[in-house]
Amino acid sequence: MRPSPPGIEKDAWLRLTRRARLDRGWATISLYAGIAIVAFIAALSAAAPFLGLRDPTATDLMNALQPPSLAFPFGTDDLGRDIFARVVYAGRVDLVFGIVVTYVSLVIGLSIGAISGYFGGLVDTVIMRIVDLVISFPFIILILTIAAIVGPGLTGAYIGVIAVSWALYARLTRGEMLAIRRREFILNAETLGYSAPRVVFVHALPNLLRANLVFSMSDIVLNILTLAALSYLGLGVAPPTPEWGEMIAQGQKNLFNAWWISTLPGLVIVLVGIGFSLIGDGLADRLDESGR
Amino acid sequence: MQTASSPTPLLAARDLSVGLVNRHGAFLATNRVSLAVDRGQSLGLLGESGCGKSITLRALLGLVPHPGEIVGGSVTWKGRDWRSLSKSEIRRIRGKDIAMIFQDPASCLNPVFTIGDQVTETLRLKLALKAKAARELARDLLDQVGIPAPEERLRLYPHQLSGGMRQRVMIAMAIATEPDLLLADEPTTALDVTIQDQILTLLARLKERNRMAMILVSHDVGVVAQNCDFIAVMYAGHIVEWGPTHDVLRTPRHPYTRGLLAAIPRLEVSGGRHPLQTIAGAPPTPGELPEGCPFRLRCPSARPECATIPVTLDRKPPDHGSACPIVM
Amino acid sequence: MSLIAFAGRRLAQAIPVLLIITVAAFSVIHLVPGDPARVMLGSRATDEAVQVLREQLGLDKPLVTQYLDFLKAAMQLDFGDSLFQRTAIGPIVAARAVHSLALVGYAVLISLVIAVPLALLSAIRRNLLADHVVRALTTLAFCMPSFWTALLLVLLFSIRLKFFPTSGLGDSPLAYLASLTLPAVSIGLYLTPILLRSLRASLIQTLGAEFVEAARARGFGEARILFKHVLRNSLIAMLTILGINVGFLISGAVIVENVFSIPGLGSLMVAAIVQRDYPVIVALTLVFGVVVVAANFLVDLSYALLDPRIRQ
Amino acid sequence: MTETPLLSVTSLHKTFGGRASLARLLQGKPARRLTALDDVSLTLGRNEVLGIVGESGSGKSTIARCITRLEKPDQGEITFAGEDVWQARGAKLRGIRKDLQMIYQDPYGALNPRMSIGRAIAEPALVHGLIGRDGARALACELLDRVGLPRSVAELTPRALSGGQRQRVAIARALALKPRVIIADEAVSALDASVQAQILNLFGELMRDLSLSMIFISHQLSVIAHLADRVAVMYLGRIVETGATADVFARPRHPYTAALLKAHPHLEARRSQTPALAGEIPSAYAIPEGCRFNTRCRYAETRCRLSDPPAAAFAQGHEAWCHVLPDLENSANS
Repeated sequence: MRPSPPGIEKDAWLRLTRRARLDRGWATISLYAGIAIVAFIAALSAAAPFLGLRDPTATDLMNALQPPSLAFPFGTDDLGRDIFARVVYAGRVDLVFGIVVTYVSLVIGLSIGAISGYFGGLVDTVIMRIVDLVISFPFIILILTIAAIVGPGLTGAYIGVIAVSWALYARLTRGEMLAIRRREFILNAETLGYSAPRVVFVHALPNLLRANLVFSMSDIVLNILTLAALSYLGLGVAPPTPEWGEMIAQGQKNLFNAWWISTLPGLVIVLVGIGFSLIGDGLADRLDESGR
Repeated sequence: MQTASSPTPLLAARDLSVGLVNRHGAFLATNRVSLAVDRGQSLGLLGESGCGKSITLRALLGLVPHPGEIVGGSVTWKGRDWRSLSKSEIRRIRGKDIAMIFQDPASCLNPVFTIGDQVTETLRLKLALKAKAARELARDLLDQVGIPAPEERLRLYPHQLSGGMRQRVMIAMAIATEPDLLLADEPTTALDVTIQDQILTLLARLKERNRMAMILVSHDVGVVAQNCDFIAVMYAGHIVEWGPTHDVLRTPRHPYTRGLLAAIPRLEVSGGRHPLQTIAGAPPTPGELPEGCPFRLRCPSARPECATIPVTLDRKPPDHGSACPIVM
Repeated sequence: MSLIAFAGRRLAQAIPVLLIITVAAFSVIHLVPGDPARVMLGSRATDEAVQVLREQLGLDKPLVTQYLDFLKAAMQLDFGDSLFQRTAIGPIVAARAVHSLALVGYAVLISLVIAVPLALLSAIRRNLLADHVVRALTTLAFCMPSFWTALLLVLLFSIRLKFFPTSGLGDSPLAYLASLTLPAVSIGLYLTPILLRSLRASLIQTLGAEFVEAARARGFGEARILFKHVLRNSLIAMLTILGINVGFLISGAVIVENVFSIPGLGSLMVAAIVQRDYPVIVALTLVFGVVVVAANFLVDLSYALLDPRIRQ
Repeated sequence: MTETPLLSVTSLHKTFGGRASLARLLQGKPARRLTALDDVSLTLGRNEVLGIVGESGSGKSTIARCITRLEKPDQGEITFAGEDVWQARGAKLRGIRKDLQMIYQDPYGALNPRMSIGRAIAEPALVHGLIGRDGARALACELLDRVGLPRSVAELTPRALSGGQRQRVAIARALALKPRVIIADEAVSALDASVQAQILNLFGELMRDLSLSMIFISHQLSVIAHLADRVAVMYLGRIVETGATADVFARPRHPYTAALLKAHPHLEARRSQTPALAGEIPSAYAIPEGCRFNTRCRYAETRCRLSDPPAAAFAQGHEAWCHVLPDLENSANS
């Protein structure tokens, strides 16, 4: 720490430097804590087959409804399946879903939003009308309707959520594009007669990524929550494949006598969500350019 | 250090230091600044961006935005220390005895209330007027600051007025209580030059009429030169030169002031593109100041001992003082 | 421009959106792979039954005629019959909409009661302990699946404390309110982080505005600045935020209705999908679409009423 | 001037559409349009600096945007070295784009925050095929030397630079294409006084060493006075006075120019009791009939409200568009 300059009240200066340190430190802690949480759960799920866990789908009625213990860290459900093993295996479905859906949507939304914002005019008006409609429409109804068309199941969930999620990125990107389009380095590129793809992709796009990346962290959480909700409603991942939302649904009928079946998978969702949120907070600070 | 001619100046700051926080940590935006104004006097705080002139002005009113704070020195109002005043006393002084106007007339009026609402709010709170009387005085005030058709303007929203008109409304609100001191933070920077001229003429007239003191913050030497009795030149949080306007402009003593004045292109010397004298380098980033004299890395007269000298004015105001012991 | 002219223009803009919604709703049946009538009745249905249904739904007519018939009927609030319940859809939807509306209204109320004071606290004490705590809680609430929150609430307040029923709707007004409380809190907790974050950001922006500093320099009290000047500006933002999130809110309601078996539109939608009751799905898609457009229209209108800049 | 000018702008008109409102539509009125440029003509000679000065809404930036093809004029012609800027295609257009380079006001917005300085400087030359990949580094170094920045700057991103340094980089980038004309739109307005002088000197050196021509747009009279050989004073979309800078500033022939000069805060003079100019700038949506300055002009007569003043010519290409002052001048002289 720098010593207090001459002529300055020492206490006040100390207070100030501490404030400054706290603000800076928090972002770094947030980023690494988030990465640690997500990495831990992802590694566990990826390595699931090699961890010597019980078969997540094997029923064992002798051990049904066991509360958490050393043998069953998260207890067992009404069919005697090991909830811990199911939670770990479910990560393979949920995390992959969250990440794939998010980044496919990001690429689609980023491209559409960038084009819409850069070229403006009728194309922009039409695209943005659609985007507004998709965003303001209750997403669950839209996804359910798509699931109704495609048929329930993981494929329906993938298509449905991407069909909704891209619009958020499109709107975000378009807004950023409109702002950056007025910046002088873009004007300069235009007066130099650069081709439109060059201006959009080489000059503008790298500057649009920040907001999208930060938002994608929240979006991963949202998408995992959506898959869980779909499965909970019986329209996502079908039993016996383990999935967090499906497990919560399975536990509901035994809520009175076996609280752990529903609550523990939910806690894992919350933990994953917090992990991604922390990464998002850290990234927002890291990538901030306002500090001139 | 006493900085005005009378024993108890209207407002005085002594060794005032303000600390702020940015991404790189805590830093001193204002470093042991002492200044004072007396009734009827005008003081210009002149400096480039980031020199701490605006934050000094805010600190005089106790308006340093969190997480920054005043970390040293004191401000006295009519001889009374701010710290000895209660919150309600401070609030009474603000806006009644001391008024302030700001740089951006586009954002210093609340967009969702009419001009009338905002002017009368001040009058009712500060002068305890009833609604009707406040309305009448408001109309009168707008008239005084040169707003045509004041009755109609009172019904308008800020976005329906031009920048110049908005600044006039701000001035009307500021002079409503006939304050002893007006603080003006770059009041014309956002305005066109002919409008700037109108606003400055108006301020000069009001100051004369109300025997009001004024502290004017500006980056424009011309604006300060035309409107202030005294000039305080700020550099990197320090006041490096102080004196009567005429003296400072005629015979600048500090190397920074000299460099600054030489660097300004003059209207009178048209054409030719003769090279202007320049100051090497760029103003320092707040928080990355050298030890000793803050100007020494850009100073043509710098010597090794500049790294250790304290930054203090060599003569007491109202005399013309400089913080440079090397250049006489 | 006058408010009426503004409303008129805004209404005109809504018409193409409504048309897109009708086309989308109408397309649902036709996007199903294979013969819709066959899909609805299942593979064991006889060919005659399929043919009857096809005629009943008008699937044998040309597409454009079908769409125009659909549009005409929809304007008269006639959505046909539910395949499963064998009665007209209109009255079913109307009866259920009441419960959904009550639930959503209750939830918004709860959400505002939580979000507004906390956002104020957080914005005023920015980067101080209170702000950090509020933000941590916001993140926590954001990550909680709504149906899981609902189950936790049931576990605590219904099973342990026996304050509220676990599902269904009470008959007396008080019992009705009681049975809606846990669902409304669940939805409220789902919506709160979204509202709180946006409101906090808007408040911080307003608090940093020059007119707030000017008000302080004028010696106005903090309470006056906050409640008169800042809040008025932020309420306008709040309205927009609510408008944008109507869809989010309805989504929460759909999920939570299913947890508590509340006979609302959300549970109807899920049941219809499970039962492949396509006329109901179409009707509900349309209803939700109209609700969203209407909500946004109302928000824009009140926005123009509150913010003089918009009418220009 | 007898030689053909390098760049000439003839009768340029540009309006921007206001929002069509339902109320106006119902009343059968056309949508309100903002007049940015109304019949503007000017020329730029070889190795000449033309200053354009005016307040907000005068249309001075729109001229630059029309010349650099960012805005398409409604009417009028812009020719550069004999080529119509808006008709040119293919290689000719590329040549024009190379030869006309623009420098903007905001040093923070002028550079791509995600691109290194070296790349930003060399990229235009790369895209235009003036150099190969291997020449980029050398070119960047040469130009950094030219604008007085250390070569090590090439590796940095704009974030590490101060405002003045960024503006030097923007100038280097413009020079990369060896342009013949530089259009600087408020290029020193955002800079602190001490840095502004450095950049003005740099412009002076470039003019001397590279035989460039320049259009220098600014609202600061003193900067124009320092840099420009000739000046055009604009008011509400039209040039009201033009001529050699020294001449125009010493003997303004238009009341608006005179008022601008008087309103400029001088270091030496104490301010006068009355403002140089009363009233507000009229809206560009509703330009006054007759002489557009008549609402604020102390000399305004009936004819000023009825008809647009014709050009009154004085010595050495000095022209002013005013009904009254030239007449007064003539009667005083005779």
